[in-house]
Amino acid sequence: MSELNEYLNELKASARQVMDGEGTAAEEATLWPLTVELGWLLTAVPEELDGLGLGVHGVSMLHTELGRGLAQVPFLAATLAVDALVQSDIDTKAELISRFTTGDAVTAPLADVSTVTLTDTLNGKLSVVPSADTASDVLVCVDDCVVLVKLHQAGVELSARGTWDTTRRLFDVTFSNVVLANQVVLARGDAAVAMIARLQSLRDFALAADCVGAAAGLLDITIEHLNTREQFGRPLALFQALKHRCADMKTLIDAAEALLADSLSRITDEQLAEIDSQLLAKKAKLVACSMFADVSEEALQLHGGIGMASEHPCHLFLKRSMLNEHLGSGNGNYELDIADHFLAQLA
Amino acid sequence: MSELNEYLNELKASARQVMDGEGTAAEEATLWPLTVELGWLLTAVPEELDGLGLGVHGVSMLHTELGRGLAQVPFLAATLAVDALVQSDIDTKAELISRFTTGDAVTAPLADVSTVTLTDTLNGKLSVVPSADTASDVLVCVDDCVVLVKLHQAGVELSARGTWDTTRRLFDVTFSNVVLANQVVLARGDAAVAMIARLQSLRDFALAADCVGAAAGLLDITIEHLNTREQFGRPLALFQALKHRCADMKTLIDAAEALLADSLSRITDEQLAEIDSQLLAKKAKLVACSMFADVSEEALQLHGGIGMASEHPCHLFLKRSMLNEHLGSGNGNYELDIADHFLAQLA
Amino acid sequence: MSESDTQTLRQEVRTWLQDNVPSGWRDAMTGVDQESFVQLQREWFGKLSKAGYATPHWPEGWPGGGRSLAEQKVIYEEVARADAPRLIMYFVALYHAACTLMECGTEAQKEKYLPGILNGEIWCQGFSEPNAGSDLASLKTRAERRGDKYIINGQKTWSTMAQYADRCLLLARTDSSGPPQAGQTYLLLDMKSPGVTVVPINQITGDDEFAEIFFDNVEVPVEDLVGEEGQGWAVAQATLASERGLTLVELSQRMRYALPMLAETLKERGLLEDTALRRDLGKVIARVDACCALADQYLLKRISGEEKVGDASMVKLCYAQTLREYTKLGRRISGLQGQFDPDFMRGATQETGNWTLDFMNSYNWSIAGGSNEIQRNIISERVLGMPREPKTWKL
Amino acid sequence: MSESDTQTLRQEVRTWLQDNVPSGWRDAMTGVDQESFVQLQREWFGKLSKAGYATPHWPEGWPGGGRSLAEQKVIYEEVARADAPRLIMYFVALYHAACTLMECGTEAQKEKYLPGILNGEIWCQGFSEPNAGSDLASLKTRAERRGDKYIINGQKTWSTMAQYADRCLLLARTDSSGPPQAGQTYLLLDMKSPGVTVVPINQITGDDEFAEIFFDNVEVPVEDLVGEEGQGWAVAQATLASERGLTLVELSQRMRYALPMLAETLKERGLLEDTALRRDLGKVIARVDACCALADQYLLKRISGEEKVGDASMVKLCYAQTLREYTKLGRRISGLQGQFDPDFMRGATQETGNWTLDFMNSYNWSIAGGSNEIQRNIISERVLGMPREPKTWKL
Repeated sequence: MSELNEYLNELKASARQVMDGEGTAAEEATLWPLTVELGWLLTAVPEELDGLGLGVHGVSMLHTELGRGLAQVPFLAATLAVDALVQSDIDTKAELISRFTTGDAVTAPLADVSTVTLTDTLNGKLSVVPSADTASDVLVCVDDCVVLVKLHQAGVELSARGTWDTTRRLFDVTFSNVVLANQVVLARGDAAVAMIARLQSLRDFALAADCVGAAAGLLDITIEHLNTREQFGRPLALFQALKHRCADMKTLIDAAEALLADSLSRITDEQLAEIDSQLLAKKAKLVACSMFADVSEEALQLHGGIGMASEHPCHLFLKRSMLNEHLGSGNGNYELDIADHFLAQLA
Repeated sequence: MSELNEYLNELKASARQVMDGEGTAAEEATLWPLTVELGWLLTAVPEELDGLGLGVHGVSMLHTELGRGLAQVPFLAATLAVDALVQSDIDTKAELISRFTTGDAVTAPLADVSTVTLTDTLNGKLSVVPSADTASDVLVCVDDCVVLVKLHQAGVELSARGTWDTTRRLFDVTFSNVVLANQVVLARGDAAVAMIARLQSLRDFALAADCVGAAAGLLDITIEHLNTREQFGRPLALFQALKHRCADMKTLIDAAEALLADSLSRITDEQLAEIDSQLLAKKAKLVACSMFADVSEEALQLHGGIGMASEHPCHLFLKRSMLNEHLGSGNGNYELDIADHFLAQLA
Repeated sequence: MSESDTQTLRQEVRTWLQDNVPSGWRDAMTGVDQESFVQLQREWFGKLSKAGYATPHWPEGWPGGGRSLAEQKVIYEEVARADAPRLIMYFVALYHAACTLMECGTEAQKEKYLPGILNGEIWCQGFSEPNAGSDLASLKTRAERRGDKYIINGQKTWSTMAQYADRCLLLARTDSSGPPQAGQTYLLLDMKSPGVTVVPINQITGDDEFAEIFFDNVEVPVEDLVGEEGQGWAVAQATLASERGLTLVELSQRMRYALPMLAETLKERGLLEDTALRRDLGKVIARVDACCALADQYLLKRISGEEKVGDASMVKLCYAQTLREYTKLGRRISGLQGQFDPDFMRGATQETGNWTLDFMNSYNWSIAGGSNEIQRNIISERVLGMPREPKTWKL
Repeated sequence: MSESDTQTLRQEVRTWLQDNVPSGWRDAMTGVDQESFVQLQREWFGKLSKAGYATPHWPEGWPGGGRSLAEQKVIYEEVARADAPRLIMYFVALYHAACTLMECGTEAQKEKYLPGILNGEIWCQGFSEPNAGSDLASLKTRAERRGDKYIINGQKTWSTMAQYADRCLLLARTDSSGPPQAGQTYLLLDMKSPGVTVVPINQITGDDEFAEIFFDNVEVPVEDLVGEEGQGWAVAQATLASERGLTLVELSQRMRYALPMLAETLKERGLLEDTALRRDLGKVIARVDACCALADQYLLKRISGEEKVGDASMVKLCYAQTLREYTKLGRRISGLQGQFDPDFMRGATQETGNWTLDFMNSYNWSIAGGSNEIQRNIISERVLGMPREPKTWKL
């Protein structure tokens, strides 16, 4: 366990070093090749499949650091698709994993708003798919089926969706009579249901980590600003009203971070599809998203005018926090899920 | 208009003088006789009925000042009952008004939670009736009937309800087969429905005024405390974090006060039963109650330890704010009423 | 003014607005470039000015002038009610420049500049500086007297539409030896002068409504000095007071008139049955009404001469906080959908129905013109009488 | 300690608690007088102490002692889980007094006092003063050395259950010449000494769990001095650190285990279908989990020696804020009904299900033991490295 921890800390340190080197909101064109080269996509892949075997803990470290730097890479989407491959029983699994962790990009939708239906063919729209234009394949989950679909084939159309959060490039992917038999089916029936549940947990934990990292990075920038900037002949950081608000932000961040770490420590990778894990992931995401929204709203105010200029990264954090809240599903839905599960357990 | 304003200001000044003289949370036994003696119950009674004819504006001034001092008198309940008499067409109206504004006390319930049913007899429970033990009659509103019921008669039972807010003494009044024919029916049918609507508006405006006055009084006490009390060798009032919170409290109070004044200026006494007036009253009460709750929660924190001791009046404000929120009906219901009315108007 | 006079004016303005507000201007201003927006501003100014509704606050004798504050309030309320475009580009000229000239300008200056303003000359304000923020007293742009000219060097920022301005109300330092508020001088600067460079600020919303202005040895003739040299601070107070109250009355009313947009968003998203969101809507409706009431009350106090120090701060703080809550609810209702479509609408004040945009724009009111934090200082110290921030201190 | 050892201990404690927690103590403690509460405390202490669960933090060799912090955490968690009464009356004796003696006491003092504590002697803490609040350094109670005695004069306040205490941990000033933290001296005072008067504080909840203590020429023999004269500040830090973390782990867990009460209130009021309240419940559940996680993490840091200055402040602030939100939701759900029945339950920590009471009690955690404001100072200065409050200043 402590060996693993050491390993994880090393991973975290190296990720932070890379992100610091690239700077806040490093562009996809620079950072993505580096991400692949450093083997980060192999973090959660088991050792028998030539991965690092660091599981959800390892990936969570990376998400936190990528969040801190507002990395413009579709890392989360790719890790979800790779995880689906790892969980699958298909023959070409090793080959595909190798391909998607070292060369071609694979992507997956990040929000529960798909209208795709599946019979012998796929039809409908998959939304919130990051960097679909540079990916070769996309992961599609429909009811009790998980499929890997090629993006460059007849019947598949991409359209870019402009978003406020410019650290993500999102696409709608529309399917018109895409023949299922020509795609790679990763799971069906109960196995698919479990796989989808697992992917949701992974996604929610990842988004929680993203929020925690980003909020911590933003608080650092904010404190730096307050320490530097003077008003009425003294640094802003000397004003108690501002200090107290920073203390509240710090406490919110640490509580969200503790909840994420605690939740991850309560489950093994194998339990990710279970309902309790899903609930833990939803709680972690809900707390982290609310926290990140609060922190970024406060940070913009504390930055004053300079925060309203697009040259300053402050707004990028705010916009990421707003989008994060609606990835997976919105806070309101998670709050209800958590309450209803709690009430059902009592009954 | 300006003559009326001058008159109102005089009334306000004299009320404040009385309340200051009696001190915060002056007891009912001292203050009630004074209230009667000063003729405050005649404030809204028309001049032709020997009242002051100052309408809802005048009463609102008094409620504000009584709220500021957390007066322990059932003034609101009595004014509601007297107003019902004024609106009624009964023969004994003048006599009853005279009796209830100069001698015997009359009361009325302050929350919409009655379970009273009416056929030829009254049955059920009337809750949240202030000072019922010292009153001779109580006002009862059931569907489309408004009745004045004697409290000292067979079939009527009082039971005191302990409340956190010790500035009110509340009772449940239970009716068992109280014969309607022996009571004074003030209105029936449409007239009763309009009367009940009017009484609700009056009640909500009065509670809003109570909140505004009380919150302003509490803020004064709080600033006084912060100016006086020292920590780390300087008055608390010097700490910017506390100053900013006081500024927010002051702004909330003034906005609630402005809304109340603005709402009252938009309607005449005759319009009080109309739906628009009811909505204005609900908004004023909702804003004032939320404000008072926020202000009293902050005030307790800003008082520190001394605020937790019952000898200090701080908690009395908090407890009054908590009860006020649920008089009439709770904030959640008013929020829905306001939204639904707004949506219906659009449709 | 009697109640019935107000009613007559109200009806007159309302009818005029019904006939003249450019129809569909909101759609026409969405996703367009700045030039189209400028065009709309020019046209709308022309109409308003001709009708006399652009200058109700000017003295009797000027076209449209001689209106009481109560009448001005009526016009502002009706403009908000009619959802007319805001005259963002002309606001500084019509209010700040004109009122400063009327109050502190020489006769020669009035003759020289006021007709130009009526004819649509655009002015900008050169007060804020990059490192001064809400601390206006600390500004550093220098004005050095050389013969019959001042030579200006320095930088201003957050100047509304400065890229289109013909002239600038400039506050610059002529003396650094005294306390920071002394030594400031108020000048009227021609934006076409050599040495003036304007760089629009790319805002987080994508808009570039504000700009930075750089001054490199820019010459201003001494006849364009307003008031005495070194007394610029006092003149600037007159500038800032010129529209005090009216803007917040208008903006609060616009918030109220835009409430149906919140309902529209609820409906579009199929959330009319969501009890929690409906309650939040009810809460916001009541809050907006309270904000309008506070702004109205403030203007009435101004009219009756009962305004007290700090009153304006409470209105501004209340508006900024209410607008934040209001736009945030819109954003919440919009859900994921609200995170797409970063196209912005120009000149539509704070309520465009693109709630994510509106939410971000709400920071303009909590930061600019004295941040919420500054207002809280003023309220606690000037209204509540709490001690001022220490002047000096030791850590 | 290995995972399986922890599991064994947990099972053992859980079973013991199942058999021993006085059944129905909550109902029995509602609306009763202080005496009945004291009786319950005595009985429960007797049981816990005999089982060794009252002193897991005492060193090896003492009954029940020698447990690691990890084991203590297990015991605290299980006590919370079993909803056992809190040992409010003995807490100062078992933790503050005992740990101070173990760390700073002489052998003679340990021999004299520790067995008494094990036998149920009650101690109280004499730190806070009426005008000191969170500013402990400014205390004024004097201790004057006369021969082999100290003569105590002054007043302490907010001392838990002082009216039942046998002894008092007293911090008093022996020297006023230096900086405020210097010149404080730590003494052990017999509450039966002549000149001691205890007056319970009537709290806003109706409870009188705290008291004021007045000292009028009270004598304390010099052998009851702990540490050096004038070094009391340092000894007091040891006192305050003795239970740091454990209490907040227990209280956070109690908050979690009391969540079903919130659901119960929802059900009683027929509001299970109210979407808004259900969402608020979901939010609070998640917040409580986060608070528990932060408290746990803090204790783990203590165990591994990684605690940093300010960590404890974040846990306390988070707990105080979460508890406020939690009890406020309960109060909201309770509606009008929650405003009746001011009967209070003694010794039930913060969650009695009488949410108005619980809400008011939540202020104990945002005010006492270093208010939220003090914690925010510490966090901003010590954790975030922002500048300290100025030491001196000029208005």
